[in-house]
Amino acid sequence: MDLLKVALYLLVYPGLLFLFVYSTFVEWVDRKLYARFQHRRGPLYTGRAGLLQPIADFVKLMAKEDIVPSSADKPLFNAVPVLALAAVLTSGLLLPVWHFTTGIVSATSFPGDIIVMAYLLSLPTFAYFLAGWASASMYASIGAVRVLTLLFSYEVPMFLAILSPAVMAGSWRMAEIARFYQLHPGYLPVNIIAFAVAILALQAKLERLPFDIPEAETELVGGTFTEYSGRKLALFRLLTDVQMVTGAGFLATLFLAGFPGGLVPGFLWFIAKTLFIVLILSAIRAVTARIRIDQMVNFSWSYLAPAALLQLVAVIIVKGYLP
Amino acid sequence: MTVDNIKTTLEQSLPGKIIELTHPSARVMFLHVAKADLVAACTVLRDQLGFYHLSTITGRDTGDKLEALYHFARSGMTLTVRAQTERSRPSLPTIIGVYPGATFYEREVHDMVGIVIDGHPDLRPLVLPEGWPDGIHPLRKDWQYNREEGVIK
Amino acid sequence: MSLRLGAMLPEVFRHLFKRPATVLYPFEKNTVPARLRGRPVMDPDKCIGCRMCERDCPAEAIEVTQESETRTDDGKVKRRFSMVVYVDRCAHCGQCEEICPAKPDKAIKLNEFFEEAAFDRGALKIVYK
Amino acid sequence: MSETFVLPVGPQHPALKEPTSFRFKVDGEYIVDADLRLGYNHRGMEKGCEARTYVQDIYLLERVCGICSNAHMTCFAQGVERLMGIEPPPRGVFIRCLMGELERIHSHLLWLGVAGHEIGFDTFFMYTWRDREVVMDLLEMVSGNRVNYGMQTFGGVRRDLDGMQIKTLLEGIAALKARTPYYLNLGATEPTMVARIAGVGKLPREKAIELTAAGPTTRASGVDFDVRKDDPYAGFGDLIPFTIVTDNGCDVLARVVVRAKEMMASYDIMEFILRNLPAGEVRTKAPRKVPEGETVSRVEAQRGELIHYIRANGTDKPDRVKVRAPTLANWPSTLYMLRGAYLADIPIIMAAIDPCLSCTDRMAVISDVRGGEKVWDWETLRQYGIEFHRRRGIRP
Repeated sequence: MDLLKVALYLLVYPGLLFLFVYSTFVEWVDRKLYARFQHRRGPLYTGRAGLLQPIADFVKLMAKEDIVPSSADKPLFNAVPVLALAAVLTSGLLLPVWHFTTGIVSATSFPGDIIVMAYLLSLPTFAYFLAGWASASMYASIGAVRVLTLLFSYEVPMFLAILSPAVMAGSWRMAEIARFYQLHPGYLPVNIIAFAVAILALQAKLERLPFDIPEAETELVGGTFTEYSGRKLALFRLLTDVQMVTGAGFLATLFLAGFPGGLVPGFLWFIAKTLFIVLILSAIRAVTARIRIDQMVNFSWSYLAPAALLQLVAVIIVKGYLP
Repeated sequence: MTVDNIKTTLEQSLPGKIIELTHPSARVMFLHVAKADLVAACTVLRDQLGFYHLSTITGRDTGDKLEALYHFARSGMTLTVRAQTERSRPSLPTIIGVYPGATFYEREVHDMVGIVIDGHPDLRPLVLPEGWPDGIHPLRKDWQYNREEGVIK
Repeated sequence: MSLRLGAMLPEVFRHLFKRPATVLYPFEKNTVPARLRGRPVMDPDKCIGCRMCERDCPAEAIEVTQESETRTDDGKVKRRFSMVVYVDRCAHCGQCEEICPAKPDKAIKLNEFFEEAAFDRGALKIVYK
Repeated sequence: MSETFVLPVGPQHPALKEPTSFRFKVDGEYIVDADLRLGYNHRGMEKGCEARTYVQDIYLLERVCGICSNAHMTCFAQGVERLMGIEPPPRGVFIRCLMGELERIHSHLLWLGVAGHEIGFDTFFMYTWRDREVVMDLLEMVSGNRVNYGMQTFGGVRRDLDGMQIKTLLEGIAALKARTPYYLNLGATEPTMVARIAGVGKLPREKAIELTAAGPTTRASGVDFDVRKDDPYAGFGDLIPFTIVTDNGCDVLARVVVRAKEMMASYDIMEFILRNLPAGEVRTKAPRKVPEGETVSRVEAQRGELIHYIRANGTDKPDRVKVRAPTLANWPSTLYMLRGAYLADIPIIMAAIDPCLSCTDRMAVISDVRGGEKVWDWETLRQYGIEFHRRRGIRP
């Protein structure tokens, strides 16, 4: 019975199947919003209103020829997309999207899961670096170096930002943090700066405009993914979508009070809150130009990191006056 | 600066070096100088007459000689300097000392008409494809290209 | 001028509620203007056989050939010409229509047809007899 | 960190809309040296002109470039008119000028969009290109085509305007005139955009003159070099008033500003033309043979000074036609700007001169340099491709 339950967790909900379906839906929402922001229509024909377009793209890429450059580090080149996808899929399991009661500590909800989650979300970045490095291509190598530079600039603000709601709630467990804010919604606005920093850091983590510096189509062709094609590229694209879902779910748990009310209302809350974050991410993508890597480093160390620190100090002060 | 002013200045600064100076239509002038006087003429144009802009260099095959036409421009006048060279061993001095922007134009002339630009630092082919045979210059009159007729069934 | 973060946000959100500017081309078609330079069409009844169009065509897409020569009752010679237009080469410049000296009406005209795509190049060789 | 390596950009690269080849010597994110190779887009037009009649040539030269087709046509037409000794009637001159300015608007809007795309600002790109449809529709209405308008001919223009069209043109121009300041404003206030274009691609005034830059590139470096003023044509100078826009910024931002302001100046020119259109014919009759002679004809195309040298030998075919499109004039200054720049700034610096490579590469006929077949069928091409990649160690 337990085995069946674990298999259900892993493969159906909130594991593979759910994440696959929902992440393609989120990609559709993102593309549609981006298109409408730009006065276009976005995907139209595959499925109703183009809903199946991301899936069609995925299937199409899976069927395409898969080329491995002869000078590439083949085992690494092949392994990286799978490993990275596994990491983000695991992070999906940690999201408190079922009727997890805060009392029960389980494999998917335990004290300290917030840290595990943050690291699982960081793994793809290292995968991108390895992918670029293993490609042994000029563009991919430059992309790989930029991935690391980018990582060093957004990772610290990201960690500082997710620290403040945790400090406020006095817990390292996502379910408990969400529960704290469900009970005291008045404390949510305290974390507003951290929320903004985390949104920007997530945008950078997802390598979307204005932070798509490692991919930078007009400069580096495809950046780290230049040499990837066919199945592996499909996995990478799926990975980015899943990462967007779990990242959005992560931020929604920490900053928007999670998903209360049992299975059905909790699920609806999850959809609503992640889509809200996706809307913000799309809007950021629509209104900015790609900045340069040196500007990015400057920006994050002179604005993002100090803002996150300021937030942390503010949280500690507020916490000191808490009854 | 009127046409007469330009004429007098040129005659004073390049005494005996002007082979021909014509003014066929409004704001267009042609000046023919010998190959050896080309750089001197360019210097006079830039320093004394204010032709700060070099529009381009045209290479041309006149039949028995090859010539290069240097089109200079200033407000209200386009002046073309013509310099000819023999067909057997065509060469002209470079003018990039006077007009640094001429470098690509000179390489183009070298490619298309085959005039060797003496003193040019870098005469690699600019516009002709890699593997183009040496000594073939498409804009010479004796080079003909015959297109095959496309046949539609 | 000062910098404004998200200067484009209001404009972008306004467009969320506007009808998209895209035209769904193969399904919806814009009307073409009356002066559109489409495919050249020849009327053999009006052609006088001067071959000006053939001479001036920059794409060498026109061939005019004499089909028949008949003598009418009043002794005039009446020639009939046919024309081949290679639409795959045609540049749609309209020089043929412009140069055509046939009176009172030009023998070659450009119509409003512009969707010239075809799978077979042979389909673009059009004969007017 | 003094390790440098060579980064190829082109012949095929997403930053390039047409094929050319750059070799950048880069040190990390900095460019140490830049080299350029042209000629991937040769169509043999100059040679082709010698084999065709003047009437055919005007349509051939129109197709030197899709964006500045009207500029090439105007330049060739006025040069040949000068050799023929004919003058177009005033109405023809006004319509010729109108076409040039409409084309300038369309090109500058296109450029704004491309510049946005090169720095990853796709929303900007979509909006400008949407607004560009307005001017494209106007051009289509007047000439019957969205590109390659075919309006100019020897002795005037080929089509007249009627009252209805003048009304539509004025409405379209008013709509664009209301819209253009938004882009100018956006380019100067959006922080990420300003971060990418301000201070990038510096070209000092002296260098712009020395390296014979042309068009908005040199005007953004503070040089008031504009053929419409220096060598007035198509009614500029005496009939049609206009203003030259210059800026002293010397960077990409200044080029955006110059182009946006130039569009505003163009709207004024067009409104003047449409309100003061003289009556009468639009063209005079031109002979088919051109008397012997030579001339130089210049036009201020959207990208800068365009120059044609035409030599006639008394027949109906020219002896030599030389075309120098503005892009070639701007390459030396581009290489200058690229040296020492950031890797990430390559696309925008290149885009800032509004390069048109099909304009630049038009002189040689690529004949069968590999020997043998001239027309490659699909199978041969495929085999060649496989062979090519195998030699480079990529297994198909």
